[in-house]
Amino acid sequence: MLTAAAVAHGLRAMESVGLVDLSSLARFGLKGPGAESALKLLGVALPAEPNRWVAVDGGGLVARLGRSEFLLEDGIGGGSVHRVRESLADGAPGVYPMPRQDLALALVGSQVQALWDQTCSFDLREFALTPGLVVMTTMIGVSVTVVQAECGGRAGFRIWCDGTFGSYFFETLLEIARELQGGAAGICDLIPEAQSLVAG
Amino acid sequence: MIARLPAVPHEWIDRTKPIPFTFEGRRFEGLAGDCVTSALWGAGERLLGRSFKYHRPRGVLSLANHDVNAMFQWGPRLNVRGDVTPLEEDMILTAVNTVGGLDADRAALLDHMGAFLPVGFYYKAFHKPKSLFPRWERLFRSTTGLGRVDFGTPRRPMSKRYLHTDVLVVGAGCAGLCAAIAAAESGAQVVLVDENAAPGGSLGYQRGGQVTDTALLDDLLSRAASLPNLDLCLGTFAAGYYADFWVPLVSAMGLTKARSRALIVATGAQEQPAVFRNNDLPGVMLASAAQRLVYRYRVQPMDRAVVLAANRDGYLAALDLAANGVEVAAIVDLRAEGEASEAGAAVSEAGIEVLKGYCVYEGLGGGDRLQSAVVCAMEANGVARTSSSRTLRCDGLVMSVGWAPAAALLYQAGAAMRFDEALQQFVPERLPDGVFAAGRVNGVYPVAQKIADGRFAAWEALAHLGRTSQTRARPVLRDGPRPSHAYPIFEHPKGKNFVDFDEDLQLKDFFNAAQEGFDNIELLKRYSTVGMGPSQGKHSNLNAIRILARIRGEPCGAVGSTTARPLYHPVSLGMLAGRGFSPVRRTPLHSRHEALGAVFMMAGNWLRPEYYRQPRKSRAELIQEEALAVRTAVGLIDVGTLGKLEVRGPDAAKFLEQVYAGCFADMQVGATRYALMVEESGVVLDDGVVARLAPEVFYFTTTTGNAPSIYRELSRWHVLWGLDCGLVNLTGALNGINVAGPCARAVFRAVTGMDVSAAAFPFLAARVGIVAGVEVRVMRVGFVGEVGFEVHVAADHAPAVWDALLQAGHTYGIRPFGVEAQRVLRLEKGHLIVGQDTDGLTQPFDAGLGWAVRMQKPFFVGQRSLAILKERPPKHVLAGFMRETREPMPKEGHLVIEGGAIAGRVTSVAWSGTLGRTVGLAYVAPDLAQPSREIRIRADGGVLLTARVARTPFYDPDGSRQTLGDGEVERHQVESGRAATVAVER
Amino acid sequence: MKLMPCPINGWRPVSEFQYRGEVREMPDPASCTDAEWADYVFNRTGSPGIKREWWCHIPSNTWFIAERDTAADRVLRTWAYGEAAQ
Amino acid sequence: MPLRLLRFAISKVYPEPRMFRRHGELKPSYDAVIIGAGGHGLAAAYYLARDYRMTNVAVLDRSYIGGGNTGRNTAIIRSNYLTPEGVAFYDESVKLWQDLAVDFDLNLFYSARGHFTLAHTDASVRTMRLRAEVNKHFGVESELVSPDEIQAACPEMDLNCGGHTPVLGALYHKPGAIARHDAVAWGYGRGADQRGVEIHQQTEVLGIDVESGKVKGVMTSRGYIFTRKVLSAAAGYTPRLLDMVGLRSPICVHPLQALVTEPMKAWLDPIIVSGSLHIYVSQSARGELVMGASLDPYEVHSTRSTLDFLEGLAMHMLELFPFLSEVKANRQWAGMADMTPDFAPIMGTTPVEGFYVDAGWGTWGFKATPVCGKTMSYTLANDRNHPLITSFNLARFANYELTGEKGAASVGH
Repeated sequence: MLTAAAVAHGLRAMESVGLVDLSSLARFGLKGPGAESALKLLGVALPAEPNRWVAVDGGGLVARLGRSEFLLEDGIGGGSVHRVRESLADGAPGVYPMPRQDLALALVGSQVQALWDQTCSFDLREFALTPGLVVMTTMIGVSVTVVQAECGGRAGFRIWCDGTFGSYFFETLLEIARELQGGAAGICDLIPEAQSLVAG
Repeated sequence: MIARLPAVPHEWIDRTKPIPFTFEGRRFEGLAGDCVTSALWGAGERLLGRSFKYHRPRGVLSLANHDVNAMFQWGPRLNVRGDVTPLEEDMILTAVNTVGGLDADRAALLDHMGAFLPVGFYYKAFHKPKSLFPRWERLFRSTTGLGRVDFGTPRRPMSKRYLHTDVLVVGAGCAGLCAAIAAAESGAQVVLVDENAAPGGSLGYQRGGQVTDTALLDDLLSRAASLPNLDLCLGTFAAGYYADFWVPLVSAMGLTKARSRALIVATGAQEQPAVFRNNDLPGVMLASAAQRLVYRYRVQPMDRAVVLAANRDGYLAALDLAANGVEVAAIVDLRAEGEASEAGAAVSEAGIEVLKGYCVYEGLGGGDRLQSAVVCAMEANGVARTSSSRTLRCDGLVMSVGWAPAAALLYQAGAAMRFDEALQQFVPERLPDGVFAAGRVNGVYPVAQKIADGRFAAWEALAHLGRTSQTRARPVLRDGPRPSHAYPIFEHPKGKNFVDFDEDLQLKDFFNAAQEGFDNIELLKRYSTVGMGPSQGKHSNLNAIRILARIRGEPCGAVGSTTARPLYHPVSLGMLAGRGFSPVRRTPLHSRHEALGAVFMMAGNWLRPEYYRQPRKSRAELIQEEALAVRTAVGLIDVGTLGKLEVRGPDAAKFLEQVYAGCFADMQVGATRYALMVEESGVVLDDGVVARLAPEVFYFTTTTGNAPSIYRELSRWHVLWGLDCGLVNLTGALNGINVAGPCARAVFRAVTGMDVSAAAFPFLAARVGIVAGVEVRVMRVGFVGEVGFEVHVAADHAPAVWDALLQAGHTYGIRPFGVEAQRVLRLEKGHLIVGQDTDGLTQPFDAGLGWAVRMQKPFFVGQRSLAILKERPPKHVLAGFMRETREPMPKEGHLVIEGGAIAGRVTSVAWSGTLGRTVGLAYVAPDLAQPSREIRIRADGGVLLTARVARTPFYDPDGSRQTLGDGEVERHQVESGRAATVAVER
Repeated sequence: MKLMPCPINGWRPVSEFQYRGEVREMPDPASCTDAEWADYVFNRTGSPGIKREWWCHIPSNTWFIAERDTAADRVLRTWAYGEAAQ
Repeated sequence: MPLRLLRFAISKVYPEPRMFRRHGELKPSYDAVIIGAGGHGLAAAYYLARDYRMTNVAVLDRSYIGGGNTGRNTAIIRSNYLTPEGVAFYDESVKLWQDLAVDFDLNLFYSARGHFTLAHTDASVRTMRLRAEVNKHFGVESELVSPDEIQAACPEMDLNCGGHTPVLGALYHKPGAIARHDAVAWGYGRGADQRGVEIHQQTEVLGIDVESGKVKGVMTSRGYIFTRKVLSAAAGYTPRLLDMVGLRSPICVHPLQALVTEPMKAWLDPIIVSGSLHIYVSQSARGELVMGASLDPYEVHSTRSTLDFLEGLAMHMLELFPFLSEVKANRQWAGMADMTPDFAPIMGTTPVEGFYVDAGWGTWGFKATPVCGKTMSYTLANDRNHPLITSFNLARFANYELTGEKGAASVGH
């Protein structure tokens, strides 16, 4: 049960820099020369170029990592991950499943740039120049995948990294976010619709 | 009330905010906006510090961040530069490098011993007799060094930042401002940095007596302010230029790493001192320093000044002083022709005497400050005619004899510099792509021309960025009057005419160094240490070059310049370090381990349980208990840090055959096999287990430490060979849990519906199934030598499986065990650990791993090298050894000694509670490797311990324990239980 | 910091990459002499020059070839192995 | 005040002669040509002249005396190596160091400070113990010491390293020393010069003339020289010289960077090295902290500096010495290190008759300067490898007989 205070805190954090842990969203990966056609057969909308992403119904996304690797993530409203996993979990010719166990973050708020400038050398202006850009780079010493995405109606970034770096990654960003009067926020602060899921 | 000159535009001080502070135990008051030096000078202090070698009194030199003789200790902050450090409330400052205080510096007597201490004197003495040098060195070390380190200094994390922009302009003087404005007006994103607290550079402090006329500066600043895409950063200096426009910007806020696409260097020039006797007396300063005092801080630098000039700037300085309450005794102009410009006229209008073709021969002091200057007419050859000397009373002497470009960034960017004889300064000859220079650093001095130069640099930068296509001709801008004198350097029989104020180097030191053969600019620098002080030669390199050129009878251009290394100004380690990010990996079971009292150790960047703490038990006891639990009942270990890879596809088997030394094509689905990887040179690289889960699906592990590099290297082979298969890294996605021990099967059966009977799930089999309701991969492997089930499960479900196993094992006395217990257990089995029992040169045949190499295969990485090595008798081989007793125990790294010579080394050793023996592995000469042969190990204290070579495995040689059927469990449990108790009692 | 252009991911600081040395032709293990093989395994082209090298962009695990002037540390071009140079 | 300094006060003219003569033209031929006027090359020339009376020798350098790695290293001297051949070799070097200043009558500021190589993992504790044992076996003063003993020698150090990678022990090497690196080259140069050797600076070797497997002469930027013996002692330039005589080697050149801080009052006596943190530090007689880190990660043939070196070094320094955060870095520079696969040098004769190498010194050549001079002069004079260097021969790679230093070298200083 969410207390009003908790919500208020989360919302306050998101005004500056809000760190939202979205690891619990359904997620799946595929790679290989056959991955693209296999996903198309399943009617999954795909980005045409390498290192681009597209939004899908239910608030999820499909990101193309490099040329022939794909990351699928459902939104709160569900998506195609379950279906794809069901049919491709054991692979197919030229299709290699990649079960994912990421730390998945949303970064929102007016001070995101300030946090970004302390933690990653990548030039954020690139996202403006290339809509739908997917960036694989390093952040505070950890390999990450980053996209600029609207999260719960707020401009922000989505970041994925190897789950085993999770607590180091989250705690370090949180420390910096707090210095910027930001902090952690719950998924429900970001996406009120999630309330029902949490409650139920 | 603090006495300052009347207010003028663009002064830096805030007269409403007095700031109290303490210097050398005395209370002072300055103003907000003051630097430490201006506050002290304004309060009438003239003695600000002592010099490095002779401890001579020193005052203001440049006020431009190279007054390293006015350097202070402020609590934990050392070597605080008074000329650039803003004054702060209640600062408590003392001069560095004094013995017993600034005024009564006992070390000052060194000043009278100069004759004994010529350049490089320390190379000439103190080394004979050898035995005495350490004492001399202690003496030197006690006298050298500047500030003092405070061991209590806190380590405060200072964030570092990244910054991206189109154009970076360094230096917000006239040229820099014009460049930045022009670039920004075209729409480019521009960052303009200046190390000063206010922009304007010489426009602010060089006013030629027009005290209130700052129209140009006002105009430039308002235009700059009106441009939203022009970001002006003050109190910020560029510490260096690194490849691809990577420029660290340093401010009180910390370090910002800027990346631009074009760089405009408008860093100006540093005024250079004249060299004459006592040119270091407090009161002697650069003209620009006096002007900075006057216009920035409104401090009247002196009452009566002599101006030593060799350019128009000197006349402007004289006018500035005269207009600000200073009586100018005379302008001493090194040039016979004097100053033709309007400044010359203005000076004579102001009734200031000008001595043309004169030089300052020496300064005369008293009470640690300048009192008068001896000036002489000069011969045509530039030598002082001492017969015609005049002594001018003065408490200040300002030097305006020339400039040196602040070109460090240009040098670091790879610019080729040329010495321009007309200008008497180095100017850029060839600049690298995207790097541009403007203003004085570019050899351009008159204001109107600096404006044009700045604009042109901006246009060049825009063209480089592709923001303009029109072409322009470079305006001719270096035709102004010569700003620098060719040789403002004057000999004096009594010396003390200083060239380098950091290092106390006098003119004669250079002649002496050259006489000894150090007549190459780099050798001269290394021998004399010119330019090696904290200011990095900002005021000494150019004069050093001039002197050497004179000695060699060559032009300065032929002498060349020393390379300008980063950093431009010193930067604190704290700023460079920033927060210091060091990533740590944790397995999904980390919180479980914490709850169980794990003591963690680093394994690569992973945190792994070393063992599990329990009250009133020692580390050694607990490790033995954990090991015994595995032997007698059942244990549980998190092996989630292992590299976990998967290869799928028609060529999957072929791929493994080529990267590993063993054979895999013939594996049955559902089987596992040990896998050994070697480098192309045949050296053992890594090992693990391969499981065939389907005809075209192999799941395999690597060692913890090598996981990332092995995955990367296999990916490279995959790209190179182009085989039809895919390599997937599951290291983070899956976690491994190994349940092992005579009761392991019983425990495992309790959490799964799989048929785990010895018949259905034999040793070395691999299965996919459901455990604790979760899909898993299970391998029957035996690293620790008992019945073992290694469960690999999706990371997010690992805790559930761990909990289920612990719970199911409760009745069997299950214990989680850590890395240390595992090391003991594997050693009892004689299993080696790559990296511990092998090193960077071990090949499989030395390590007894020949059985894992299949030479008959068509190809695998390293095969050809192994074919060569196989034919050689090994120099040493890995052998097992045993000792009956526990103490004294040899240690890993101890030597095997035979006939007084080194015959091997111990790589692993441990006490086996189960066997009641010390067991170990050692590399020994092949002839020693006969079972039951005695070897001697030199242990701590040099004692030789006897051990007996033994076959491995030490424990359960026939491997029956790993294959125990259900029925046998209890019996074995009891037996090994008894063995264990016996062992512990010994 | 030095920048390296990954043919797939674009310009990144060189700290995001792993260097794996010069691209070298492996002699046929079956037919080459021991000396030829040892030369392949140990010896390198040590002099400065324009070399073709293996580099890997770590965050995306992308291996590619870089043509680099090892005297000036200047990258001339990069391309994915087995593809045409860009 | 030593009497030796009196003469400076009393004599009217400065009483010091040139350390190295100026030479006009090169002679048409020399008995031997040494390429590289750094410590190694000049030491070889010095001992050739002193011990073998070979004085018709030219030392050539494209730049100036000691301008290469001799003047760029961090001047650490030790002999606590891992392999018997390594220990014996470096121990001889350390012995030679002791008396060098007196031999030269030039103060090298040779200062035995004690040398700690910190171990942060049990793996490095094992290696340190092995090194200590091998050293002791050969009579070299080394021992594995506990954190308490380290703390006693350097009370200021944070052995906990701010939480991560705590120090578990160290290899302590009492004779570990530092010296004034430039002076070493000058001392050898002056000694060689006084004995008749010609040192030609700003003289670049453009080619080496080999005829039917034998050295015949050297083409330089200042003309051709006939000679039958050429010694390559040019560190990072070695591969280019090997190309000139058609030899291949495993040498790869990587920059090695260093840093000094502003001077501060003396506080750090020992030399501290940490393989795990990739740092080494000592305090010079001037009061500066002289620091370095590990090699740059990829091949570059220039002495450019990088910012990431500064950042990494500072971060790790503050893990060991958190109180240094206000100390300011003053100047950084780099040298070109010629690395070999087994972290051991390549020395001695080569398949080309009359062509000798002293190379592959990677990051630890300075400490070996005297013994390299000794052994290479012997090798040149007798056209036979000195017993101490036989295991460092170029042929070892073709024979798969690499030396065992590799196990030990994490930071090779």
